[in-house]
Amino acid sequence: MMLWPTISAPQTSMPQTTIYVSPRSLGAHDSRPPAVVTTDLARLFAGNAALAGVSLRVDVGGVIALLGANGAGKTTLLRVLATAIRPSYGRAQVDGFDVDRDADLVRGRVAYLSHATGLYDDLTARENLRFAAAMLGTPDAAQRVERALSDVGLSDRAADPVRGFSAGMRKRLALGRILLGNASLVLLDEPYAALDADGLSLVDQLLVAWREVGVTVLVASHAADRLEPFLDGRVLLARGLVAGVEGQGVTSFPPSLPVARGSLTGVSP
Amino acid sequence: MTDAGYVIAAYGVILGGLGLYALALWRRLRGAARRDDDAA
Amino acid sequence: MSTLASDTRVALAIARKDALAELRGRHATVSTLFFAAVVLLLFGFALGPDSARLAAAAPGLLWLAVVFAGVLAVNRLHLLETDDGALEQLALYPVARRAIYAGKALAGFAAMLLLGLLVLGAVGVLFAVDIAGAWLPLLATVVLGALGVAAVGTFYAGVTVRLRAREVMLPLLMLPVLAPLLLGAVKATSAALAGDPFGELGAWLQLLVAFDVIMVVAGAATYGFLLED
Amino acid sequence: MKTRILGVVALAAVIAATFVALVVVPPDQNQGDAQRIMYPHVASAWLAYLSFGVTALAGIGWLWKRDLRFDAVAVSGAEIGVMFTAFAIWGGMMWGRPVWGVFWQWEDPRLTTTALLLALYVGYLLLRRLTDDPERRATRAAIVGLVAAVDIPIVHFSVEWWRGLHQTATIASPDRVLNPAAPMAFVGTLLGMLAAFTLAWAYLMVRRYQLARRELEREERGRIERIVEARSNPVPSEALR
Repeated sequence: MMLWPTISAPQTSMPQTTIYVSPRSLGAHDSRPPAVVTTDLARLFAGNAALAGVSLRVDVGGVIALLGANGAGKTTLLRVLATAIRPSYGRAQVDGFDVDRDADLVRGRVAYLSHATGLYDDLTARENLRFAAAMLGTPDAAQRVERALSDVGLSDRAADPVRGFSAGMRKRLALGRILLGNASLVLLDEPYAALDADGLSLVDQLLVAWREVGVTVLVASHAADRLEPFLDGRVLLARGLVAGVEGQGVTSFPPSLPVARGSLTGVSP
Repeated sequence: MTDAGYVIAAYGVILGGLGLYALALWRRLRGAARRDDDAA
Repeated sequence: MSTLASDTRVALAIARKDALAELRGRHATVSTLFFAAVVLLLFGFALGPDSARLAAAAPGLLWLAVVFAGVLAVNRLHLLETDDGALEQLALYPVARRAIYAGKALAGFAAMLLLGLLVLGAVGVLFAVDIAGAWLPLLATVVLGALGVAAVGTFYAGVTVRLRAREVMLPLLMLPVLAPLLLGAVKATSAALAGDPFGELGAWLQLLVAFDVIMVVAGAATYGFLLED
Repeated sequence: MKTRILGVVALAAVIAATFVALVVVPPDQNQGDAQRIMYPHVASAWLAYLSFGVTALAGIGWLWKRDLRFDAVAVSGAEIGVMFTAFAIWGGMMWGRPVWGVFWQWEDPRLTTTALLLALYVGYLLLRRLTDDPERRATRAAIVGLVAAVDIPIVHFSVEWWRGLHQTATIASPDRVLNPAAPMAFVGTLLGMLAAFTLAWAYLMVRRYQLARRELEREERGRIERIVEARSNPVPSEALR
């Protein structure tokens, strides 16, 4: 087990990071479109509005926290940006690509850590990552898989089937999978949940590592204080709307009138 | 009229069915229209 | 972007993953095999003991067993994906949707081929049918039949994977579409067993090929829409 | 208003065609009056195929344009198609029993194909009922509708072969009635019935489309109200920290 510095008080100095994050050659900082732009984004589930009208802009390279009570719409927003679900109304763009029309382009640029880890219980940790590397087209996959396993502290469990893993270990493996890709936008849903002390500091280091290579990170979490030292900005969601925005790298706009979809009620989208 | 039973059964079900379906549609449409008026 | 080469690589990786998981823990294929064997036995009780009648009905029984067991096998293969949101993760990878379909269909095809061959052997034994004599046409029929069931099954497993009452909806949607395949496979099998007296074996095999091609193309073209949520 | 006229015209046409089919046209020499069942049976089968063709095309329309009005057309076609399929099967059985002594003729490719059609599109309607999100329901229905439409010709073709690859249409089979040798009166009556039924079909389609359109709009209005309601009531703006 890798010896991590035991962290008691919240970090004052940035944790020294050894994690390998593939450099994302993203071109000149300002020339590129913002990492995330949503306009009146709404999504309903069986009639109720999980997202009622979110208009946000997140600049490239920022680490932004998504805060808010349960049911505020944090997870739904992340799932729309990850192209896991389609918007009901409004639009969302990642790096300038529409999550609905250019979904396949967006998928190549986004990594998403969800509550569900999407791992195969019958495969071992290494086999799960090997499969992920094949799906992501990771160059020299074998070494990258071993490196990812060691970075997330699962090297000694690499040959064990995931079925026996604890929630924390599954989350580490899911983080390892993200390291195999080269996303320009990383979406983390409650990354700190179910992790032990080492796991928590692993997430801290990942945030630092991603920030260094200019990857934009959106973290939905309730551990606002732990996130504090790594954040560029914060967004507070409440009942599917943006309640407040703070810090640089993120701005929000008031929602406008919703537009019917499929030109049903006469108003074409 | 040979095999009258079958002929009547065939025409009865098909034409009757068409009539019933048209009636059901008309009633559902009237219900929907009224519900929309109330909502408006 | 996604070329043929990358699609094949992705499809093979998915099929290998399914096969590995299958061998490792799921035993879906083994349980489906026993199901098919039991179905054959029941047919024997239902239509027996007159062995001549059983031999005459053997092609029909073979393919009924394969198709019913096929519904179970395909459902099992897709249950693999509902482990902890695996299907959603699969859809989030930047890979062509047709490659995902191809991978799942390939895994289904392997399972169905194994199932078909073993059921063919069982029919040969149980219903005293000489399958050795016409092994080549029979093999061709089983391969084409297995591919058809896998292609249609994978597609409809995709349609029903997030649906309530999925266990009922999958066979309900899948079996009517498989009617031409069942018909063609049974006629080809009986023609092969009888030494192709009327020379219609070729026509039936062509029907199976046409069915398989159409269903694979339709499945690959639309699978992406099914993964949408 | 225009639909009402179409309805009246369709009703008149159907009554006229039925009168002709039952009274005016002479019975068939060897099938007797039972042969009169052929007219609504064939008309229903034709409209079943037409309906499912409309559903398949509307499905393509939805997948391409993502406009829910296409979905309204698709569901109308499917529901009315299932009804006409049931009529066709019922007619086939009523006609088969007196003339060929059996309710179900396995040799008749059209009958077996129509039966499969019923299974396919009952599945389509069930699938729609089990999905609540309008967009996902439209997408899923469009695809199942497409694959079903693609499957129908294969089914018909395979059943045609199944009846015997090299066997010509037997005297007893219904095909004999349709071929040119059949007396003009029969063909005329059939065309009349086809036209009348198609008018009725058009009327029912328009009504069902209007109903589907209203339901989709009510659903859409509800969704938008939910959003406006969420956006209008003040969001608590307690401090971020």
